[in-house]
Amino acid sequence: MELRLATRDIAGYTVVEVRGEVDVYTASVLRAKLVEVIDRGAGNVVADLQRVDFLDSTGLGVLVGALKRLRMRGGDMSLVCDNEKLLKIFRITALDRVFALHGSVQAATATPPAPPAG
Amino acid sequence: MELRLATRDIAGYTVVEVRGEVDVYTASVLRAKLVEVIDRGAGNVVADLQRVDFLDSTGLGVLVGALKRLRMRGGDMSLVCDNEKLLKIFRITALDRVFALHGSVQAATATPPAPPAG
Amino acid sequence: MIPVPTVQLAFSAAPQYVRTARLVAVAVARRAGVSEELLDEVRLAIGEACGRAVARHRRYDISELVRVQMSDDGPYTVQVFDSCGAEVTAGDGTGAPAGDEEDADRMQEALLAAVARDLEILRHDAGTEVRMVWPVRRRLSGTGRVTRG
Amino acid sequence: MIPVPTVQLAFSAAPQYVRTARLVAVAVARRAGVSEELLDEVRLAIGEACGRAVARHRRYDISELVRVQMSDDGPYTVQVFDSCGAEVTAGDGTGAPAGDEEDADRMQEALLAAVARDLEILRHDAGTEVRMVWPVRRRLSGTGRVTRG
Ligand SMILES: Nc1ncnc2c1ncn2[C@@H]1O[C@H](COP(=O)(O)OP(=O)(O)O)[C@@H](O)[C@H]1O
Ligand SMILES: Nc1ncnc2c1ncn2[C@@H]1O[C@H](COP(=O)(O)OP(=O)(O)O)[C@@H](O)[C@H]1O
Repeated sequence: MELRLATRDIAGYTVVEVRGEVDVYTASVLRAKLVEVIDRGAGNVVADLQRVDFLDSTGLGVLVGALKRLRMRGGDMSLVCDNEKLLKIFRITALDRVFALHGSVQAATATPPAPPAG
Repeated sequence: MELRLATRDIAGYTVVEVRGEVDVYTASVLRAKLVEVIDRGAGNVVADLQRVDFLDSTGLGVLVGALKRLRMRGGDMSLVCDNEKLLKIFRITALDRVFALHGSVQAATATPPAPPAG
Repeated sequence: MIPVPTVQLAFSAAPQYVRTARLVAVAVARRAGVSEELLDEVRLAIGEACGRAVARHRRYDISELVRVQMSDDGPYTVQVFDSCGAEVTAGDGTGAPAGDEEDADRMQEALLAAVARDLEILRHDAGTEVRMVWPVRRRLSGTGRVTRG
Repeated sequence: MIPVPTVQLAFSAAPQYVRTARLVAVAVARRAGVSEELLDEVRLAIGEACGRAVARHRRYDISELVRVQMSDDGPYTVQVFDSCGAEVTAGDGTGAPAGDEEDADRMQEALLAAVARDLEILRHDAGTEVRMVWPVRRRLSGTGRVTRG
């Protein structure tokens, strides 16, 4: 039930694999990891949520925060999510119109990332 | 977490396989099954506890009750238990001296049952 | 007299206990006869309501326990109480929400409104109450002594 | 002020809630820092103490809730309260234990004494309290905001 995070680089993207529950208890751990990755220079981040069992508004807040941080630097973030339960949460909060949502890591990293603006 | 029960006959023994949690909530279900088996004429019962995750004093009470019921009719009951957590509970309550404990169903049914006394 | 099935939980305002509250609320909902398809809603809604209460207690520096009451005398009803009454919230909270917390607050409202059935947020003198109701499929005997073959 | 970590659970005297109490007590114990090897003891001891309270409430026909309090301000301490005070238990219980329940009662005492650390059974006017204590490995920050890399 705890949160587990792993990071790997695929075709110009930094893929952060998230496993477990992202909630009011663990969201700070995900936030710290995303901030670290972005501050180390990752411009194109993919958050792979395929193995997330539970996601609450705190977790959503962290994802939106990371997206804002990236956009300020000309980067972007997309999500991998194939789970109807989570997709429903993105629809309810209208975040499905804020994030690009992909069905697999392969789909998320298929097109080479746009070069940073500016 | 619920209790699941299955019964089969092996070499003159009635083996009741118990799975799940036997506690204050489910012990009545096990009691009903054992009473049914005994009242249908089973003289030598083996309770297979290998897949029991949790056992409390209510469950122990049911096992002792079944043993008494059987003994009154010249029958007997033994237990199959290979789990240190449960064995500890039998030792604490001194039931390891009341029940024959076996490490496998094979061991519990290896010797043909004694013919009913009387 | 067999009492009406009721579970109450109270916990100090720390995030880890929100998990405990989710666990309890879902376990009680399942036993109350809420259908499996609704349990994800229950889990999320109780998590959001309790997370909200914990955040409010921490924001206004309230040491009272957050309280949750579950009852299934009728449909499954969950009430989450914080102790942030008008008196407390009138003053400036020591840590007003900022950054992703503000985003999270907005999404919390959207989620609560969407997944909690019959959501009501009531303001009492002592604090606020978030009340949610889910239908139950069937009634339990209530005696807990039903025996199945 | 951040409160002392505490969880309270209260439930009507039905067997299914004993499971809920075990779930909560183990979840809180784990977060409190009770070591994994001791969690089976905690699970069994809380189950026995709550089962005892439920049985007493049913035997004496008491409609109050059974109450459990967990706190880890120091070692992990669990208190289970029933509402069967001297006044109630002096009268004849409507359903005195019989048959395998009597055996179960004896084994319950043996189990409680063996697996609950520092077991105390205290008789108050309002009812009895079963108090158990387990050591904790490490202290949490208490703020619930520790961030690990
Ligand atoms: N397989 C079983 N597992 C657990 N409890 C059972 C089972 N069968 C019957 N019961 C009994 O039924 C009562 C309630 O059953 P039910 O309402 O179906 O509960 P649940 O929601 O757990 O299935 C319990 O008190 C328990 O003693
Ligand atoms: N992998 C993780 N999963 C969950 N919480 C974590 C994790 N790493 C750090 N934390 C944070 O640590 C705090 C408490 O950690 P800890 O005391 O180790 O809890 P636990 O007993 O759950 O391991 C939590 O508030 C949480 O934000």
